[in-house]
Formats: sequence, C-alpha cells, structure tokens
Amino acid sequence: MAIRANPKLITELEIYGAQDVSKCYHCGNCSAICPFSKEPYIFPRRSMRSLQMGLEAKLESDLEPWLCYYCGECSAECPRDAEPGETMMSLRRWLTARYDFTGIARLFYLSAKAEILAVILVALITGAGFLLYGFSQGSITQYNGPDAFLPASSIHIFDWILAAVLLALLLTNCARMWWFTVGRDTKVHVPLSAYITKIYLLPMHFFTQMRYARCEQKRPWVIHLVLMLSYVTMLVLIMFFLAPMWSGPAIDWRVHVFGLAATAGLLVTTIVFLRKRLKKTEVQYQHSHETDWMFLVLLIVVAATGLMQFTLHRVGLETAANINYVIHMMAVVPMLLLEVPFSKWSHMAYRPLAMYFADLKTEAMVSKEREAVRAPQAA
Amino acid sequence: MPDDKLQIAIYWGAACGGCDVSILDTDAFILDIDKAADILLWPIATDGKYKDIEALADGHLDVTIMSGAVRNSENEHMAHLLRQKSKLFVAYGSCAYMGGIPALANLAPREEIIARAYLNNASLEPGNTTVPRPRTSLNGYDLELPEFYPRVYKLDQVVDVDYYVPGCPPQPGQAQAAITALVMALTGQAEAPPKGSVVGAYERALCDDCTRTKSEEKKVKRFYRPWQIMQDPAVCLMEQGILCAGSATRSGCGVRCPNSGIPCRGCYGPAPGVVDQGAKLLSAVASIIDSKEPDEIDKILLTLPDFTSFANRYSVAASPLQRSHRR
Amino acid sequence: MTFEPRIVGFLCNWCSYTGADLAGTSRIHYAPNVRIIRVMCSARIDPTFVLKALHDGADGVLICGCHPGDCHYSEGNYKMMRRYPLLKSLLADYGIEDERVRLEWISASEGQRFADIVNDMTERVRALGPSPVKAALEADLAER
Amino acid sequence: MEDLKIGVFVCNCGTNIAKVIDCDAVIDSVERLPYVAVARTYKYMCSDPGQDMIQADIQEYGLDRVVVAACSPRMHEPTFRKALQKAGLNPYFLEMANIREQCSWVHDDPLAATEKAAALTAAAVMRVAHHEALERRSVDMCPNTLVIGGGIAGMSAALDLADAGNRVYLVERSDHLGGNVARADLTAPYLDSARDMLTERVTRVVRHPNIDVLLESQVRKVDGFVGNFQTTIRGKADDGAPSDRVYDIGSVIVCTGYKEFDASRITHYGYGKLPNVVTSFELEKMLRAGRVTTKDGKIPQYVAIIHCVGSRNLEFHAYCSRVCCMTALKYAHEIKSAVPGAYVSDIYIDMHAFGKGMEDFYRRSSEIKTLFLMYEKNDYPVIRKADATDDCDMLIEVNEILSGETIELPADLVVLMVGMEAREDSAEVAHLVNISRDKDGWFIESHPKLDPVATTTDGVYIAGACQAPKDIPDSVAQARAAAARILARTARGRIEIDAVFAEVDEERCSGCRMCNELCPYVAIEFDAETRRSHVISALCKACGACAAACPSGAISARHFTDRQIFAEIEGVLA
Repeated sequence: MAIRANPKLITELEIYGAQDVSKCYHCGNCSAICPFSKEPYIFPRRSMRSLQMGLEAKLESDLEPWLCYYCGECSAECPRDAEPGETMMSLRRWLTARYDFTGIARLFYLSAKAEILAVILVALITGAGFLLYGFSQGSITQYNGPDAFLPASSIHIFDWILAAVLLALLLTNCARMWWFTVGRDTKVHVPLSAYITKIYLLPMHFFTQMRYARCEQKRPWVIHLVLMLSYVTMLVLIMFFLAPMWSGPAIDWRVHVFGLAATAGLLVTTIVFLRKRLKKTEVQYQHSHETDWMFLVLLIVVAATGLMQFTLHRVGLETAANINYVIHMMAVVPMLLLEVPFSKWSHMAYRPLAMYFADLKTEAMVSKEREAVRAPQAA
Repeated sequence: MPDDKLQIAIYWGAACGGCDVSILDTDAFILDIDKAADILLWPIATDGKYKDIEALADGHLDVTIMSGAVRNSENEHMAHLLRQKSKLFVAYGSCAYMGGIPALANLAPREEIIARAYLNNASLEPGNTTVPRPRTSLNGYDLELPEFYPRVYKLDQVVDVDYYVPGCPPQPGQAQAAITALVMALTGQAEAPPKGSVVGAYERALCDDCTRTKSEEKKVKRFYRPWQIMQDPAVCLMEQGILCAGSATRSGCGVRCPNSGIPCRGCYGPAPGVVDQGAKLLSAVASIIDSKEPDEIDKILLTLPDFTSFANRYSVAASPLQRSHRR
Repeated sequence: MTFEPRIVGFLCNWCSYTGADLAGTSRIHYAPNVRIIRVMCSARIDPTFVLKALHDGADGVLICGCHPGDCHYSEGNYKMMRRYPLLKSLLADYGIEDERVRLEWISASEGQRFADIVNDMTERVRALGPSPVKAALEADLAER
Repeated sequence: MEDLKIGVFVCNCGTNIAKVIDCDAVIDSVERLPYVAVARTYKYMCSDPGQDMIQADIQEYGLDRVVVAACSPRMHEPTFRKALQKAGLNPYFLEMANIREQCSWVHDDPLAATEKAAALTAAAVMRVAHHEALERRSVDMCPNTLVIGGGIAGMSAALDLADAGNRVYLVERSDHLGGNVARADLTAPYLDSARDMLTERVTRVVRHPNIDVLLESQVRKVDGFVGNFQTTIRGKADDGAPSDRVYDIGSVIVCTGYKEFDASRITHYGYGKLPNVVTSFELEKMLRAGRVTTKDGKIPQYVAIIHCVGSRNLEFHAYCSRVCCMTALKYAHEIKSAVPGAYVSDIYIDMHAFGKGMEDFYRRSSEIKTLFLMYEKNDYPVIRKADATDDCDMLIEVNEILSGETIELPADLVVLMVGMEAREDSAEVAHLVNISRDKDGWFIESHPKLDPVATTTDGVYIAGACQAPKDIPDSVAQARAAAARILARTARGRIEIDAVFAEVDEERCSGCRMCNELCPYVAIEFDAETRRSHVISALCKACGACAAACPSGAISARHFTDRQIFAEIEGVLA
C-alpha cells in the first residue's frame, strides 16, 4: 500500500527548526558516523528521507528521533550541510507536538509568542492567586508558624494537585506515543511479557542515559546527566520533603545538602547550556529554538529564586522571602504546567520510553526472524 | 600412301554426334581435309578399327579431334589411346571442352540414372528389369560392356588436351577456321596457337555480337520461358525477362540462337578468364531481379525453375564442384 | 581427435568486419573455426568465391553484410541478398548441405551477435561432418 | 609470376597477441611459403622501432611485398602503408593479417589460435603476391560547403567557415533557423536565455555575405566525391512552386539534430489522456510565455518532473539522452520563480550532472527545496487521476529507492522529460550523403574517440545531436571542429583520393550493360560509340559490386581482384 507523500511537510518542519533537510542527497555519511545507528534503527539518513518526502504517517511512528542525543557528529560530517542532527532535533519537537492531544505543544512550537503569553499568563494567575491566598489567611511578614503567609502544608497540597494534573497530561501523551510507535504497528507485535521482563530498562535509561555515554565526546553527557539528576532530586525534595525544607532558621542538613547540591547542579548546567547556545561554537548548539530558550530561562529563574528563597529565609528577611516565594512559584508553575507536558521538558519522559520501546521492538523482530528461520526446518 | 599427308583421327566419346555433323557441315571443305590428310579413324564417316590405331606407333597421328565427354571406360580407353598416338589432341565441342549435356548427369548419382533409364521408365515393357552390366554371360557367351562411370568427365580431366574448340556443336565456319589454323600450324605455314588455348571462338561475350539493343534499365519482376511471352526481337532478351546466357558466354557461334528468338544457352562456355560460367550467370541474373524483399525475391525466382541446369547446362563437369556431392 | 570444421567467412568491411573487430575489443570469445576474408562490401562476393572455397576444402562458408538498409554503399547488401537464394539452389543441386553456406546481416555494433553466429554455425557444421567435396574430386581424378 | 621477395612481420602487441598466439610458430609456418624472404616477430610493430625494422628489412632484403600480422587493418593499415612508402615501396604492396581483434582477443586455446593466426598470415602472404602497385591521385578541393540543418550546430559551423572566406549553403527544412534550441526558454546551469544566444547567431548568419541561407529547402541529391560534390537542393521559387538548384560543393556537414521521444508511447504516464501531463517542450512553451498553469488555467501547487522518458530503459531507448537531467533542474528553478508557492518534485533514475557547473547547479536545486525521488530503471512511476477528496489533480505512484517505500505523490502538473531520438528521416539523410547509422538511428562517426567528427564517407562530417544526444556546448564544439577540419583541407586547395576503384577491361567488355544500373554512384558510363562500359574512377567508391556481377569477368576491383581473393581463399584453407 502506497504511503501518501506530503511535499508541504518539509516546509512545516522549518518552523520546528529543520531548515536544510532538502540539501541532503543521501550519501549516508551521517548514518555511518552515528554511534547509535544500527539495524533496525538506521538514522539520521532514513528520517531525513521520510521528512524530505513528507511521509507523515511513517515519521509519526518512528522512534529514531528519540534515539539520538544530538552529539552533532552527523552534522559535522555532512558534505551538503543538511544538518542531520538538527533535523532529528526538529523531528523530536514535531513528535512532541504530535503526541500531545491538546494541541498546545504544537501551538508553542509554531509560535513563540503563544508560548511566552501562556507562560506570562500562568505566572500572573499563580502570582495573583498566591497573594490573595496569602493575605486572606496570613501576614506577609510571617514565613513560618501559625499565620504564615504561605503555609507549607497548603503549598504541599497545591504541589500534589499540580503534579496530578501534570502527570495526567504527560501520561496520556505517553500513551499516545506508545500507540503511534508500538501499539498500532501491525508488522511487529510486542508480547506483554516482554514489557514486564524488560521494564528495568526504563529507569536505567532514565537515570543513567548510558546511550548518551556512547557518543564521541563525554562532557555533554555528563552535563546533561547532572542537569537531569539535579532536577529530579529537586522534584523529589519538593514532593516529599517540603516540610523539613521549610523549617528553619536552623538548617536541616539531611535534606538541605541535597537541595543545595541540586540547585548548584541546575545553576551550573543551565549556565553552561546558555553559554553554549549563545556562543554557537558547537554544531548542536548553533540552532536554538524559542522553546529551548524558554526552557533554560525558566529553569534558571526557578533555581535562582529557589536559592534566594533559602537564603532570605535563613537570614530572617521573612517579608522578602515571602515575596520571593511568590515569584519563585510564578516560574515554577508555568514550568511544570506548560513546559513539562507540552514542551522541551517532555523529552525526559519520551526519550527513555522510546529507548525502552526500541529495545522491545528489536527483541520482537529478532525472535520473529528466528521463527521464520526455524519454521521451514520444522515443516 | 604419300608421307606429306597429315595423319588424323576424328573420334567421339559421350556425344550426340552433332560435332561430327558440324564437320561434315563444312561442305566442300571436307574435300580439302581429305586432300590434306589421311583420316585413319572417324567412326561416323569412315571404316576404321581400334586395332589399326593400337598398331600405330606412338605419336604417329598428327592430330586427333575428339568430341564428346568421358562417361564410360571405353570413352576413357580411347581417349588415352588416341592421345598416346597423336602429336596434337583437340577437345572438340562443348562435351569434350566442358562435359556438355552428358555432364548434366553429374547432378544425379549413377544409380538414379540407371534406374531412370532401365527400371522406372514409361517406355519399358512391364516387368523388364534388365540392366546393363560390364559382364554378362548368356547361353555360353560372355558379353562385355564398357563400365558406366559414376560421373562424367570433360576430356582434360582424363587426358592432356592441346586445344579446345567450343560449341554445341561448333559453328561450321568456326570449325573450318580452327582446323585450317591447325593444319597451317602443323605444316609450318603459321604460328601455332599457345597450348591450352580456345580456338574457333572470340574473346568477348556474346552480347558483343548480339544486335539486340541493350539499355541500362534491366529490372525484372518475373522471368519467362521463350514461349510464355511475345518478345520484342529488337530488345535484349534479359531485359524482357527471358533468361539468356549470352552475357556470360563466349561469342563465336554467330549469335544463332538470339537471332532466331531463342535465348543463348551458353554452349560456347564462359568468357576468357572466368572460372565458372554458372556462377557468373547467377550474378548476372541476380543483378536484374527487381526487389529488396526476400519473400518477393523467392517468388520471382519461382519463375526460374531448374536454374542450375541452365546456368551450367554445358559446364557442370567444368564447374568447381563438378558433380553432386549428395550422400 | 575430433573434427574441427574449417569455415571461410566473407565479411563486408564496414559493418560485419567491424562487428567482428568489436567482438575482439570486447573480448567476446568464440569458436576459432572461421577464417575471415575481408571484402569492401557483401556485393563484392562473387558466387565463384563460395564455389572456390568449397572446392578448396572449406567445410562451410559464412557470408556477412550490413543489415538491409544500412549498407555503406547504400544497396550492396541487397545485391548479395538477391544472389543468395540462387546460389543456395545451385549448391543444393550439387548436393551441398544447406547449413554449410549461410548469409547473415551483422552491424558494426553486433560483436556479440557475430560471436553467437560463429559458434552456432561451427556446431552445425561440426554436426554435418567434413565436407566431402575436396576428397571426392581428388578421388574422381586419382585413377585417371 | 616474377620472383618476389616477401617480408612477414608478426606483432606481439605487447602480450595482447603473444599471450595466446605462439608468434614464433606462426613465423615457422609461413617461412616455408614461396617468395618469403624474411619473417620476424616484434613487441610492437606499430611503434617507431617496429616500423624502422620493417623499413630496414625492405632495404636490406630488397623486399617488394610486406605482410604485417597484427591488429585489425582498420586500425593500423594506414600506419604500415606509410612505412612502406617511406622505404620507397608502393603502399599497396602491404597486406595485413588480423590476428588480434579476430584471433588472440577472441580465442583462449593457444593451439587453435596459433593455427588460425598461421592460416590468416599464410593467406596474407599468398594474397600480397598478387598485389599491384596503385597510385593515389590528387584533385582540386572545392572550398564551398553544404551545411544540412539550421540549428545551433549548423549555424556555428556555417559562421566559422564563412568567416574564413568560404561559401556556405545552409539548408533548413523549416521556415526559420534555430532548430530545437529555438524551442527552449533558459539554459542550464547559468539560466541564461536561449533566445538571446540564438538571436545573435541568427542575425550574424542571415547577414553574412558568404552564407546562403536556404529556408524551406531540402537536399535532394549529393553526387561526386570529396572536394568535388554536386548537390541538388529543392527550394521554393518566388511563386512558391518547388524549384531545384544545383551547387558545387567540396564538403558536407550534416547537422540535422534530433526529434523528441513521443511520450504517448509510455502508457504509464497517460500522456494525451491526462490533460495536465505535459512534455518538457510543452513546458518550455509555457515558460517562454511566462505563465505556468494547468489546462484549465489554474496555478499548479504540486509540480512533478519525471526523468528518462523514453531513455535508459529496455523497451524504448537504452541510451541516456544526456541533457534531460540538467534541463529538469532548470525547470525546478524556473517553476519556483514562476510559481513561488509551488512544490516541485524530481522523479529520476540517476542524476547525471556531468559537465561544467552542473554538480553545483544540482546542489543549488536541492537548496530551493526540490524534492528528489529516485526510481528503478524500467519500474515506471504510474500516474492516475486523484480522488475528489485529494488536494491535487493527479497522484503518482513511485517505488522510491532511497526510502524503500512505495509512495503516492500529489501533482497538479506533470512534466515528462522526453528523451532525444534520431529523426525519422535520418535513414533518408544517411543514404543521401552515404553515411551509416547505428542501431538507434544516430549517424556513425569514423572513430568514436579519435575522429568523432568525420564519417566513413570522405568529405562528409557530422555535428550536433544527429550523431548522438548532445547539449548545446558539445554540439557547438563538434560543429566548429567539423568546420576546422574542412578549413584545414580547403587551405591546401588539393586533396588526395584513394587509388582503390573498379576498372573495366574494355578488351573483354561485351557491352551487356549489366553493371550500369548496379552502381549506386553512377560511376559506370556506357559509351554508345564503342559499345563499352567504363568506370569514372573518381566517382567509384570501390564496393566491387560490379566486379562480382560482370558476367564476362571484364570488370576488376582494384586491390580486391578475383585473383587476390582466390589466393586468400587458398591461403586460409592451405
């Protein structure tokens, strides 16, 4: 059955960042140089081809873009400056938009304005909300205690609600991703047992990013890993250890040692990334999409205000701490509510999933071939 | 008998006798021959015996004029004998020169010929299966017949020949000229022609003497037998689609056939220097066929039945293949 | 020792001979039984040549010219085309097997075709066995 | 025959001959032949030392005949003839035995090959014994040239010849100059206008005092021989009635060009049935008019260009038409500029971007987002009408190689890159000037590499796409090369013509006139007075048809006499 080609797709992808795909004449250098590219997942050339031809259906069900960590080797090697690495990046953005059923992701990727407006809007609502709440039941001068401006308990509840919403969105999109890439694939059937026996792959890919380690240069991997782990640590602290973080002025080192380390990690890595994206010396940081900036900016604001929060509280400037807290939340909420499910953050979920799926599919294909070989002998 | 008289023999091998008649046709000239020569052997006209010839000393005869081809052992025996007894040996007529009509039999194996003549022939009385054999014994008598050879030879395939006189038969005028030339040479009154030369004929082909007009437009869509078409007596027969051997035949006959509306049959043999009269006639015919389509060409050639016996009518034995090689 | 036919080939200079050369430059291998004689045009091939070759002991004769319509001399090959059926009937009357003499059109670009024809003809003539002509004629005249 | 001294020289051709043929064995077998005075082998006979050896032996042994057993006479006969001439021997006393192309290169059994080589060499020895001394003659060279075809090639050749001061008759069948180039808009790779380029040529040609432009004219006849042709050209008289005129010319350049492949022959493309499937030339028309639209005047959103239509496939033409690939890229650029929003797809087999600036042009074409789709030879894309729900007029199904997918490509306008084809009248033209055509109908050059401009008929040259598919620069180059070849000759004023021709022995000619009509060059004249035919040697091209046909053996073909060929037959069968 013939797949419909959509010559327009390539133009649409330009907005996602794929500017030079049409230059590719399929010498295959990129796939040859890529350390991850091997049967049955040969890329980036194949993905470039599908994109050139606008084979939407095929691209939508591809896992390849997620298997790439964008080390930039391919783009460096390309004789026609077709930017295969950047193409994979853009495909990840496009796929994120595809997985998202709300259409918000697509909106953000297609229009920076929309994203910024959304962020500002959510930020303002959050700010206004917390101020109202604060004044309604506490005093701006109080940080802790009975009439604290923003009591930890209620914030904790709010966090959990927020997490629930966020998770719901993210999980539906992940489910859609599974359906596109594995579920509806008629050629390869992954048995349920495999999902279970291989489940360990998921946390492994998530926490180690060991595939990234296979790239030529190791530093990007380290930085990327630090950023991710810091973020996760922070998330865990906030979700489960908010109270001890709150207490003071004495420092509860059991939690704060993690808090401070994570913050440091976040600050350092985001700064590194910002610098790279600004300097544009390395291929993979030459082309930055608006969403990349948004991601980094929010992250650094969150990290900075978080640290500020900690300090103000410890030095006893409680009013300032409260105001800072509101600002902190004005960054945190849009980040969690918008960025995580609808934008760059989502790759934290999609990439390990993709690798998990990829392994499952490969497994399934191999066993299928084995049977194919065995079958005639049996007959 | 006076010595100054030439000693000659006139003999025939496988021949119809027309050649001897052509000599007789020289009318009064016969008497001149008689004056000049003693004819020791001439089966058709004089009473000579083989043993008289055998008795002669070698080279006793000044000249032997032999017509006819060699078909059987007797023809060959006499050819050898006469050659041995004569100074000059002349192959007289188309059969002696090229094998002639008898040599057409070379296109069929001996067995077929015998069968056709003695076994399956309408003129035979039913049940008669008598076939001539070299030896037959009948009520105490032994009858011996010459051996019938598998093929016919022209004279010079059997004996050494000094001169050739072509024609079937040689045109009397030419015969007279040839004989005169020989006599002059023998009697030292003239230079003898070089050995092996054809005497009593011209150097060019018949068309040279043929008075019919020839144009360059020779294109034929079909061929005719002479009786199939009203011919224009003034125009080249080939141009009218009547197969004529004249262009491939040595002149000398006086264009007798074409002048009387009959196409040349080639009895005077090929033009000088030509290896095979038939092959040459073949090219000539091919060059006037008016078609480029193999199928049409074949159709046109259907109007040319039994081409070979026409092309080599007198020259089968002289052609490079000489006889049928069917196995 | 097996019988190796001796075949005389008469090839026109412009198509067939060039085609045979092409077979060479293309290194197309074929049976070594054909001895090629070059003539300017197939129209130059006098039937006498064929008779002469058979008389001198050729087991076969291959005649090649340009494809009809492609003659370098515009129509020479048609002249050969007209002689051929007459020649064949003449040879048949002399009892020469049909496959011993063959006419083929070979263009300057048909090296492979030439090789194939040579191989095919060589095998056919091999199957017929040696031509009886030379031996027979020698025998005829031997005892005379 | 007088006592001859024949020298036999067997070439090893490096190992080309020697690796299969035992050259010494060949020597041994020919040494015994009558008249052979010396027989040698050498590494490369055609090399200078090789030729010197032959010349030295001619002197030393007083050789009067030479046999060289080496490559094909078509290759080196002229070389060795020169060698004989240098040594003071008549060049026609040479005979070559072809033991390379027709022996060592085609046989692997050394014994059989050696035996054959010996036979061929023996035949040459026996033949050469009957060779006669022939003299080449020189005749006046008429400086006028007939150029057939008023396309870019014809005009370029005409201008060079005319600028050098020679008269040129430029014959064009149609009513205007320019040929196929006049049908094009821009040209690859620099996208400059074909029209501008052509206008300059045409005006110069038309105004040139030395060029007679004969429009709506056709060549009816070309008689004679190099340097001395007469041509009859049928043109229109003032009253429009056809009128023939005869011109004296010394050379002919054939520049009759090509015709485009008839796209309707490939059913898969539905050309003629689907209104929006057009040929490249139909698109050129739109581009020249400046409006690229569908049949019903709509602006096409999707444009697909299909390459190799009629070229590079089994059914139609195996050859590559050479210009289509880059023309297709040109269309991509022109369509993008004519219809900025259009999506252009290029469906190709291989992208042949040979030639100056072309690879770069290819890159630029992909930068403007041309979608390149690769299909397999003979696996034609199939075009069908799209459904009402589709946003396009047609759908093209392609088995795309680079993706391995079978895809369906939307299209509103499909452009078929029709290949080049020999004109239907090429056979007629070939006969007119007596040159040969290959199996595809293109005219054959005298040597594919070393002499791509001349033909097998001396004085007749070919240029442009009538020889093989060509782009403009190559056509012009070939045309100007042809002009240069002719100028080199006219400059000398006289030319040598071959000594090989037929002769009538009038002592034996009976005037049967069988030969008269046979000669395609009317070289045989019949004298009504003497009633003999004779050959006008200058007109004779030495085919030998008359010699074979002469019933009385009065005509002999010089250098191919019966005797010589008989000797050769005896030789190969010895």
